[in-house]
Amino acid sequence: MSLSIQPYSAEQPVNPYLDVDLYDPDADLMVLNLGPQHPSTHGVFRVKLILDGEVIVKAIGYPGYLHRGVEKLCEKLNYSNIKAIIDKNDYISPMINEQAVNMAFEKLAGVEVPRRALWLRSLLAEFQRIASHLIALGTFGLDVGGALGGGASAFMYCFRDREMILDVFEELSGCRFHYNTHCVGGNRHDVPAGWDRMVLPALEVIEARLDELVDMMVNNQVFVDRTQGVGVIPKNLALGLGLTGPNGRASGIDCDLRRDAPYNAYGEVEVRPAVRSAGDCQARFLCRVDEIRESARLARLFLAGLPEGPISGTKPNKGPTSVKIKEGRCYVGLSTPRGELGTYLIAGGNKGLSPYRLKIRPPSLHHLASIPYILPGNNLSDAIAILGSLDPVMGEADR
Amino acid sequence: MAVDGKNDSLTYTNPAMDLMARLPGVDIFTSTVDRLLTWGSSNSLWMFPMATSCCGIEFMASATARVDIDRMGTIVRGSPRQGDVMVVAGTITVKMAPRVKKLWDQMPEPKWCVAMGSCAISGDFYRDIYSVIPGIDTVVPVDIYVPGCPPNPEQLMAGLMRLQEKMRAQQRGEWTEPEIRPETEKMNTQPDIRRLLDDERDEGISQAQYDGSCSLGMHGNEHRRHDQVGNPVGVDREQGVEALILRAQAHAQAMEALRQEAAQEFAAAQAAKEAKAKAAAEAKAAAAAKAAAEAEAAAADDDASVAGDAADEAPAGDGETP
Amino acid sequence: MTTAEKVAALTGTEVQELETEFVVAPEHHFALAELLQSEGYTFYITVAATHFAGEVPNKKNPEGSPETFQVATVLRKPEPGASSFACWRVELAAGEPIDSLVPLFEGADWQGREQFDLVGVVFKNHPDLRRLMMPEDWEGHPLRRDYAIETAHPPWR
Amino acid sequence: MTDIMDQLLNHPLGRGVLLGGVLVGLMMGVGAFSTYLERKFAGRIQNRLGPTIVGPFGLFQVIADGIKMLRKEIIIPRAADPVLFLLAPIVAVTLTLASAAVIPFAEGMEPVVTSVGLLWLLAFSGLLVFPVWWAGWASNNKYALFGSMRAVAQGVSYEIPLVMAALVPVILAGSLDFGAIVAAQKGGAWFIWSNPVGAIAFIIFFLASLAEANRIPFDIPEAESELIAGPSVEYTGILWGMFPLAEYIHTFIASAVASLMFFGGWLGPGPDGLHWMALKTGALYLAVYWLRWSLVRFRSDQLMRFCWHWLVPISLALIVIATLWVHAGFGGSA
Repeated sequence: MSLSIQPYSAEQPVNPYLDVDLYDPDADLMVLNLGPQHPSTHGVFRVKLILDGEVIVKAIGYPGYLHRGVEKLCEKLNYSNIKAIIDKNDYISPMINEQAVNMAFEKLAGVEVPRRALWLRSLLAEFQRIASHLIALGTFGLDVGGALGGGASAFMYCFRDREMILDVFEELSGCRFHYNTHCVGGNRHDVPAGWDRMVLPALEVIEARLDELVDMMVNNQVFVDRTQGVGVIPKNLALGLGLTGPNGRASGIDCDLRRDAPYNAYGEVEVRPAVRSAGDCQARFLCRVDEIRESARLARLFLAGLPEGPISGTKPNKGPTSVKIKEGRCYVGLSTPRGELGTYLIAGGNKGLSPYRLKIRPPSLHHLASIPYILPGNNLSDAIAILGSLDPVMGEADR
Repeated sequence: MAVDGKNDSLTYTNPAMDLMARLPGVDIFTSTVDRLLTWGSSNSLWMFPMATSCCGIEFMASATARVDIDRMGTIVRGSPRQGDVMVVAGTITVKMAPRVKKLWDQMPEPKWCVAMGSCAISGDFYRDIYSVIPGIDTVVPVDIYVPGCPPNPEQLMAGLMRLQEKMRAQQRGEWTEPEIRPETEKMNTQPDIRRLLDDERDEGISQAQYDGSCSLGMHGNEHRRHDQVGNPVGVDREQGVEALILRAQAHAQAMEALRQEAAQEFAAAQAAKEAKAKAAAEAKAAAAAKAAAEAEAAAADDDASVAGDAADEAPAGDGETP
Repeated sequence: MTTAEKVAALTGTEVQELETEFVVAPEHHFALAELLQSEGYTFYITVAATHFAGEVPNKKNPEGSPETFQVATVLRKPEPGASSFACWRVELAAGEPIDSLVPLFEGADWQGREQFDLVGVVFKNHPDLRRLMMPEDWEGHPLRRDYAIETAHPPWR
Repeated sequence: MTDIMDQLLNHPLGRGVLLGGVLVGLMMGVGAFSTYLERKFAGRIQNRLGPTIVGPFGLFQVIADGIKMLRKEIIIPRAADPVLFLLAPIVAVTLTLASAAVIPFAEGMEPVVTSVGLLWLLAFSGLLVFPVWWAGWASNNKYALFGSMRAVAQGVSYEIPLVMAALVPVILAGSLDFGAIVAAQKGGAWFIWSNPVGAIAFIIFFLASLAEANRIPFDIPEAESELIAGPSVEYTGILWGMFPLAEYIHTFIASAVASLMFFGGWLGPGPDGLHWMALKTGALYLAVYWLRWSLVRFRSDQLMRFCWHWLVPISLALIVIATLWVHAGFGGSA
């Protein structure tokens, strides 16, 4: 008896809770543990694959190898200390993670943020988005092309370009990452003199080199064969799983919080999110490429229109107890390079100095939750490509 | 790096070198060869990445164009069998630590470990958290600490150069103190490898390792006996959830019993306090009455305020159940 | 009839605005999610369980208070141009299970498992409820208020 | 002195020992130096420098790597098959060197004189599937097993277009002897352009030999991002080092054979000789690197489809066309 498992489609969905013994009692199935220490799992993520030959019958994901108890730690820390921890959650885009918790704190504390700080935050977020997507593209190349091959070249090019963004951030805040530049009520670091002379050429170079990368990867038939129609996530599955960001938009979900629920300065400019409908690895790759271009455009807008004024609405923090939120609860979401990063906050712990509960909605965990659905029916090589195209960050998924 | 000879992963000597050291009259030759070997090893440090979190990104950046660690002959190998230096870049959790130990044991001698970043060195922010290892040197012996959060790629390169210097100094006999913490000796896992020319290895250890690796899911067809959906074979899913509900309810009942107990204690304590305060007040009142018989009636007001203070001193609960 | 009015009719509570968290009885939880899904709130965002340790009787609170849980759920309406979300919470006594949303949203699988793992809320009708973050043999639920943050775990910690 | 050399070279045993020794040394040197060259070349492609610190221009990097590997502990996993495990890398290097024995680097400069040189070479490079298979099987590691099974499937499939593309110059020259094949290309009539099928045959031969040598885009057995290191995942130290060595030598031999069969070998404008052979082989060898560092890899089923749907039918057609071409009188010496 030969049974075959087809990749997920709207007509024939995959059962992620498949009982392997019932699948085919005579089959000689094989268990392959991918991870937690594997070159292509983007950190420490384990997938237990049950394989029939090279075709995946069932995939079981095991996150949690980087569970650092951040939410528990946040219940013990003061509000002004938390953002330094949140930086380390999504270590590929720390700048936006800081903003997420700060937005929740500011909403409950009722602090007014000056306009210049809002524009500066949006500007920094767009830079961070470019840097983050460059890593995503580069590591996807590494997954598809191998550490000793053309993929490695793409990876090197992407990291080379990302270094320019890091230089820009280093000039601003003094750090390559984990900036800790936002605080409740505003920013800590203002734009240094002559910063635009550094920023604008960097943007131009990145955009020019992005075309080369697209030429090398997307216009390459081997790459197209590896990515087109592989790992398709239909729109309904993406909605149910909560796939946000480029992964969701590649599946046809036209939702970007920058445009649909504007925060910071996004309400004052026009944001054109990249939406595709194929939902495969190539669409996710191209969505990220388009978002880099869009972010470069937005960054130029924000830099040109940066208003004058103070960058912080409150006095500089004298001590860790300067922010006090007695009570309240809220959910705040913003759009990171990976998707909607939500912060669900219940204030009032530790006499108003700490949150009672801080739940972070990690987009990466939702993306990883899709692997039991989309891996079965695919080849082992495709599993690597699909995992890479989801661009998970384990620090954020496990917290 | 030898600890005390108990851990056989630390007492390995190359058979060829061993033979040469035993031959008479070749000491001078062996020292030259030793220098050559050290030169070769120190200039070809291949890294095995244990990159878990933020530091892993800077680790990757160190291989790219800006820093290019390949200049000093260092490349990254994905298999522990082909690495020389394990770079622990990032936080290691309780769930990950057995894997780190296992991968370290799978690396062939000579091998070195670099702890990159403050999480790997000491646990940093996360040091006190229930799931985080407070420093990787409690699991594997560390040769080089590269501080930073995360360290720049240049710092990692500097760390590797420091490792090279250490290796050369060790070869000259200048540096002998191993950086090892006593906890390491207590580790009960042993390498999952069989070594050539090792007759004294205990078969029991090997069997125990093999069993242990089976439980980690590394060998065998455990999918047949292991649960598919997280429940033991024979227990269907709804039953499993029911069991969990029962467990949660049992937990809640236990908590409730504790709370009742605490309430009773509290009430008893309250009653005792009140009785004590009442007795004190009565004693005071009696004394006051006795005094009042001798002195003016104004002293009675003071007694009342004393009794009020005693009531205020009743212990308040800590606000949370223990 | 606006969505808020429908929700109010279903749950019997006064709901002004869906984005402000409102309280729902446990028996209405699943039906509410179903209603909201049909109203366009098709995007599964998150679930957050919170543990409230009861208080032993003390001077301020001589009666004491029992141990409770709250489970907040967020759904989003993906509408180009104006996206909104709905956020409600269910208050549970200790040991009381809550309906899982897995039949409606696939994403509730791992999210529910995570909350079960960290907080200890049991989800009914969950197809695969086991620990997600912590090792399978872990004892206790770390995000409970009564779980000490520096709990030791020999031999590794 | 020259008399002794002549005598030695004319004596079969003496010739074998002398040229064989030279060949082994040369091939080992080529294999080792290739790692340095590849790291430098890849570095330049990726805007890096590659090794620079160890020795002048990083030249001693190879020596350091070799010493390091010799020094490393040799681990045989507990559940492995020790005999096959140890045998596999040794056999891989031996077979590769043996296949090099019939390659003439200049006129009459082959260690083994035979009239069926091409047959010898194809036979030995076809056998190379076995050590890779043994390595994966003996390691008792699932990744290694996957890698070796992929290698077997790939090796057996690509053997067919490889042999059939190699038959085209044989038909054109009418001989299996490398000397005769090169001689048929005298006067600038290299097979790559002297006939309608040479260019396509060269491309097929080149691709198939890339696949035989497991180079990107055909390196699915040793897919670092999927199978970590494929069949050699459990090997340590020098035992591991033998696999890349064999792979580099194999690639070099494939380049040499391609230049012999399609580019006229040691023939060239101006004086013929070793320098032309070295130039052509080197150029092809660098082209392999270039391909490797700019392409991503195929999936295994796509690889098979590429072979059976495209390469095999086209190479069959090429043989027919070449036969007709020779039959029509345009062919070489035969």
